[in-house]
Amino acid sequence: MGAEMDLSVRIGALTLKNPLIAASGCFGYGVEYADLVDLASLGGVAVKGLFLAEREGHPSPRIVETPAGMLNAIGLQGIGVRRFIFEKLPELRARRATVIVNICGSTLDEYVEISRILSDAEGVAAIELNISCPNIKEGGMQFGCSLTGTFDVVSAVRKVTRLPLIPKLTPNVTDVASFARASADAGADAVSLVNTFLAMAIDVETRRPKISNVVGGLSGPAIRPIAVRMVYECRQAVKIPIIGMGGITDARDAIEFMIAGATAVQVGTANFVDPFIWPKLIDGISDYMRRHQIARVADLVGTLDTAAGDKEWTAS
Amino acid sequence: MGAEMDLSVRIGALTLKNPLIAASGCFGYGVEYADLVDLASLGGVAVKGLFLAEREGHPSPRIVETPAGMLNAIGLQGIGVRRFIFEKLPELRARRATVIVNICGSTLDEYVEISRILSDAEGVAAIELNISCPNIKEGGMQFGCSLTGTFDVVSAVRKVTRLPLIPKLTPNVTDVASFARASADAGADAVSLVNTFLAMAIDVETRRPKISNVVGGLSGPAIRPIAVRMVYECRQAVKIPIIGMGGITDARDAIEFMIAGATAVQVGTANFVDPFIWPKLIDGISDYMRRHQIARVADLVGTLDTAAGDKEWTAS
Amino acid sequence: MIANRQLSSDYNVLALRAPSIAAAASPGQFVMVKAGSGHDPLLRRPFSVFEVLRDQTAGVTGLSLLNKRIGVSTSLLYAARLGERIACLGPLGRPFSPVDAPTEAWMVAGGVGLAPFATLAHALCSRGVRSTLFYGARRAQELFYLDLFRGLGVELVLTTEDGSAGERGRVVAPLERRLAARRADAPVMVYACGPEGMLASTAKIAVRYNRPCQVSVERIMGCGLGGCYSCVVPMRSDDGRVHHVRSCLSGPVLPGDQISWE
Amino acid sequence: MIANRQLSSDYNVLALRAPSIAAAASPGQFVMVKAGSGHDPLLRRPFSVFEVLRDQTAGVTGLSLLNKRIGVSTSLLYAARLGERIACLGPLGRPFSPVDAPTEAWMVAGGVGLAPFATLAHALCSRGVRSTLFYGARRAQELFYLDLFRGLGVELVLTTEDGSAGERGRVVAPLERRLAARRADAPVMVYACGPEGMLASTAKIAVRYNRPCQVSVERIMGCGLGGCYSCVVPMRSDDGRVHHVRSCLSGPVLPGDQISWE
Ligand SMILES: Cc1cc2nc3c(=O)[nH]c(=O)nc-3n(C[C@H](O)[C@H](O)[C@H](O)COP(=O)(O)OP(=O)(O)OC[C@H]3O[C@@H](n4cnc5c(N)ncnc54)[C@H](O)[C@@H]3O)c2cc1C
Ligand SMILES: Cc1cc2nc3c(=O)[nH]c(=O)nc-3n(C[C@H](O)[C@H](O)[C@H](O)COP(=O)(O)OP(=O)(O)OC[C@H]3O[C@@H](n4cnc5c(N)ncnc54)[C@H](O)[C@@H]3O)c2cc1C
Ligand SMILES: Cc1cc2nc3c(=O)[nH]c(=O)nc-3n(C[C@H](O)[C@H](O)[C@H](O)COP(=O)(O)O)c2cc1C
Ligand SMILES: Cc1cc2nc3c(=O)[nH]c(=O)nc-3n(C[C@H](O)[C@H](O)[C@H](O)COP(=O)(O)O)c2cc1C
Ligand code: FES
Ligand code: FES
Repeated sequence: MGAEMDLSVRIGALTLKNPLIAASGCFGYGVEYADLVDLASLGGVAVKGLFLAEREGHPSPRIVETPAGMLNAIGLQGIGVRRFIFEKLPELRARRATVIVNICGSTLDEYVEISRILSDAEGVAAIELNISCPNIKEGGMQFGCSLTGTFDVVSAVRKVTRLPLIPKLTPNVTDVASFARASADAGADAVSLVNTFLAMAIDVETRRPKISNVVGGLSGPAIRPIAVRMVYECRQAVKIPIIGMGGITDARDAIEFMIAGATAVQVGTANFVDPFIWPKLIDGISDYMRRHQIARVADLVGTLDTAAGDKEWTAS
Repeated sequence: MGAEMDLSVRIGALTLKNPLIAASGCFGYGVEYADLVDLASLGGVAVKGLFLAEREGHPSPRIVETPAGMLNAIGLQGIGVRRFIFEKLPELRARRATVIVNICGSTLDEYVEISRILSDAEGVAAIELNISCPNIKEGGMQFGCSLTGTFDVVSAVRKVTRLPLIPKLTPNVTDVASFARASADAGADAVSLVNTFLAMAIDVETRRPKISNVVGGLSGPAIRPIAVRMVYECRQAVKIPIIGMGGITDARDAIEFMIAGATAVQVGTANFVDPFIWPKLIDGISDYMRRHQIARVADLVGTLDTAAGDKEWTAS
Repeated sequence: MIANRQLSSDYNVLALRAPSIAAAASPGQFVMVKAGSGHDPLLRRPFSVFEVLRDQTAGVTGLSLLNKRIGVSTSLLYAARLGERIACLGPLGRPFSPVDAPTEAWMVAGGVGLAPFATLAHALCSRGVRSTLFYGARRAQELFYLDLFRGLGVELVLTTEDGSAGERGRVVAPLERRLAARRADAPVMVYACGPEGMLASTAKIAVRYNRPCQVSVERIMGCGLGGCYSCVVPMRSDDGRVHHVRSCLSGPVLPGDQISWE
Repeated sequence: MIANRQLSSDYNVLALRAPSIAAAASPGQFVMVKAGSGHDPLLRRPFSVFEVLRDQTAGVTGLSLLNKRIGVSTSLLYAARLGERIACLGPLGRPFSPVDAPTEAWMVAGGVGLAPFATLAHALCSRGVRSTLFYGARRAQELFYLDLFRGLGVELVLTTEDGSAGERGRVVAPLERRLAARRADAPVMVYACGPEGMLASTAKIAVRYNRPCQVSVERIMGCGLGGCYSCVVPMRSDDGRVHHVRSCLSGPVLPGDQISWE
């Protein structure tokens, strides 16, 4: 059966060779990992969030470890979309990476402008709209935490690009499924979730925040159970594909998200712990498919069996 | 300095001898621990959530461990408020425990009725209004996730009791501070937070949820950074005391919550790991006060120094 | 941790220096053990007291656990190194009630469900009770400590799933045959510990042959002390209603006939 | 892990079997080490390669780390037991550039900041460079491996905070006196590794006396590979603007005069 196993998944018009995507902000611009990881072997590479202009981000310390997780407030340091296209995209293209560009805007117009620029660039596979960065004032949370804001920014970008459009949702809301719905209504091809949870850590000896920005975003295994639940909720709410993430550290975790309803998954923090994780994830998924006689990985998506469960529960 | 150290804190009219409270649902009815822990040495004991009537709760499995955390969906199994008063309260009183009764209602009237019954009972120090249980349909989330719902239930209970009233807030909302405000406006003496995060875990081999209820509540160290952030947000929003919790495992964690703005703290999951934690927590806080020359633990509350931090951030 | 004896690629016996716990433990009681450092794994796990360890002068020095690798904590305990500190809380729960002669004790163990029977066999032996151990495993190499039981005069009835030792098949088969063959007025107490399915079968068989049966159930336990309500077992009371009973306080040993098996 | 030599209650040297990493490492480079199992602690931690270990035939067998206990991972590494597997990724980052004679090398180490200088001293020694180590610690018992440096012909200038060995006070004091005393046309390269304050002072002193200075900075590193942007150092470029530079890729060794010290 090995030879016939089909790991590919579809996100709108885009076909990924497998469901494994490097999460934005956790894989630099991809080129940093080009000598360690065969970029072409990944389903996709979501590059670090880009504004129109360069940004220096927050002062250090920018991260701190927490139980089974980490807090970050990088502040979206980045080279801006134009330098990205000139300096990084050619190498990514040469390495045959499927490039998903994660973009941020301080204003709706900035999202539109960046998307227009990317639509003209060669080698961009999709746009991930970061409307959920918890770490900076202009990180899109004003869009990501408001249903009309989400609808408006997705609609506006939709008008200027034919690239697959993937709003990235924040988990810092009461009802994430309604944001998936607003995104779908506005023409998104998929949604990705979750971005990080707004969180903080205090050094009790100095009584000061452990990261310079006071608050940051929590990622890593700690958040996985919440992220899986959110993917499951979105799965009931929308028909467009969901890209799930939050604390995936091995193939089993990735499969958990797919069973909950994710068509593809992203891996962020775990890539810091083990940059050689990618072939292990791919092998682990293949092995699972073999054991469970699943020919197409897409057939796994949303197959959670709740029959035995007492379904008396509230999805907030 | 030792002798003069003052660990007491005030929650409305109630004075706790120290800021350490056993969290509801994590300490049975208190009596289970009476031989292991000197109940009188605790600031308070929040007993397991009570409805008016007995309940059997959900089938097993009811908990599952997750990275640095655990999911539970007990389903509020309990003996009902009347049996509690007859069967448990006398022993708690005899052990000189400061008893905080955590109550749940399927309807607003049920909250009112239970509160009325408790107000007539001897030995109840305060009522914690559980409007945030994620595990059952009638767990109060319909109140806890709506600002008017929160306001209404707190106001209604306020009318029938003079006991200190502590609504327990859910973290599963966009803006927890607004719920603290609604509680204060409705006459609450304090708020406690956080209850657990709605979450799920899937057994990938069977493709079934790992707990019978499909979803459950995430607690433990994993959630601490989010809980600390929420306490910090509430501290800016309300003047009434905040009782902070979520993943406290040692004195340093408790102090972290206090610096963020909690007047007292609750400890839940960590009591499962180590039922002998209580004297360690008390000693750890005393030791910290000694080292930092803090005479009154209440002086620690809300002393986070953000001066050095770049305050450019969004509290969602 | 004072010794780690690996019995197979899945099973080991861990000896812990914990004299006061060991001295207080009755057969069927358990301890809550914390494996690893840090918060992952987070919770303790329940383990039966397997042996009470004694020095030359018969003074109690510690206890041992029979551990089977099935997940995070049991894997850490399998690989534990000498000198590691392993936190251990107990003894907890309701023990087996040992019978007195002339009642016979028939113990039914499936796999790692053997664990509580070493101490029970000791207790029965010292009371002069005739005992039989029905012990089933996957294969011959996973039948452990047979000599310990033989040494106590326990009759062994072995089964393996692959037939590599004893009878091929499930351990409840010989149990049922023997019960069927036994005179109704010759009293027997059935004790059982093992997988849920085996316990349910054993309990039903005991009911069928009108024998009392004490089963040690296995639930995921968050605390072991009655604090979390994670470990409940549905028990049918006399009025026919089903109640959820905490198996860490009311159990792990429960009357088999009152459990409401799925 | 092939050896764990505890030097004091806080410091130890861990030897790891990692021949390919060790063979590729240059002085000043680091490895990312994962302590503990499970997800707590979660991330790897950066450690300088302290020694390159060789067998009798001078074949590279592994490397050692000089570890100072300050938190979760360093405590686990302090207590590591023989045979444990410790994942180690590297070598990473930009190394020191060793100078050639007649330039002298003045190494400035504070506490565990000694770590990168053992390999650097070897490299300098084999190039015949005259080297001096300015080495400051809290007390005499925390001045380690002096014989290693003496054996390589490195001159030692020691300071301790309590005066229990060498000069009392900070290590930058003798550094500054010696620089002040040295002829401007006698070339010196200053190398520094240690706490941030010491690095900043050293860099400023070097600027004051117009000497080049390579400092190895210490930032919290999430990945060590340029992926997370956690490890940035503000660097002033020629146009006076400040840029955040990733110290895992552009460093940890950076030109001291270009860092924008707070
Ligand atoms: C009273 C009692 C006595 C026990 N005595 C022994 C003993 O002597 N020797 C022994 O090896 N084991 C014993 N067990 C079982 C042991 O507690 C579990 O194997 C252990 O908790 C698994 O932990 P883990 O971290 O390795 O598995 P995890 O990684 O936590 O889980 C692996 C899988 O096992 C399931 N699981 C976890 N814990 C339990 C549990 N308690 N019951 C059922 N399923 C579970 C999980 O849902 C998961 O699917 C006993 C259990 C009880 C309740
Ligand atoms: C390039 C480089 C080389 C290093 N070489 C060595 C070495 O050879 N030997 C050695 O003992 N240490 C070395 N360090 C420092 C070492 O990485 C930290 O001590 C370690 O990460 C602390 O981990 P922990 O889990 O023990 O501390 P934690 O429990 O994570 O943290 C304890 C405290 O230290 C702070 N902290 C954590 N990591 C760092 C860090 N990297 N920089 C500054 N503060 C931190 C935390 O904010 C916290 O306040 C090096 C660091 C770098 C960047
Ligand atoms: C250091 C760091 C930087 C991040 N930067 C971005 C970013 O630029 N854009 C974005 O959409 N998400 C960013 N994220 C969020 C991740 O893409 C991902 O949503 C989150 O970390 C959860 O996945 P994980 O638990 O696998 O890391 C960042 C996360 C981390 C840890
Ligand atoms: C097993 C379990 C049962 C709980 N039951 C209740 C409950 O009955 N009422 C309530 O308000 N909170 C309940 N909680 C939530 C805790 O009181 C607490 O808010 C939460 O666990 C976070 O704190 P922790 O991380 O210290 O456990 C329960 C938590 C757990 C783990
Ligand atoms: S294990 Fe917690 S109540 Fe039984
Ligand atoms: S440590 Fe991650 S970019 Fe430097």
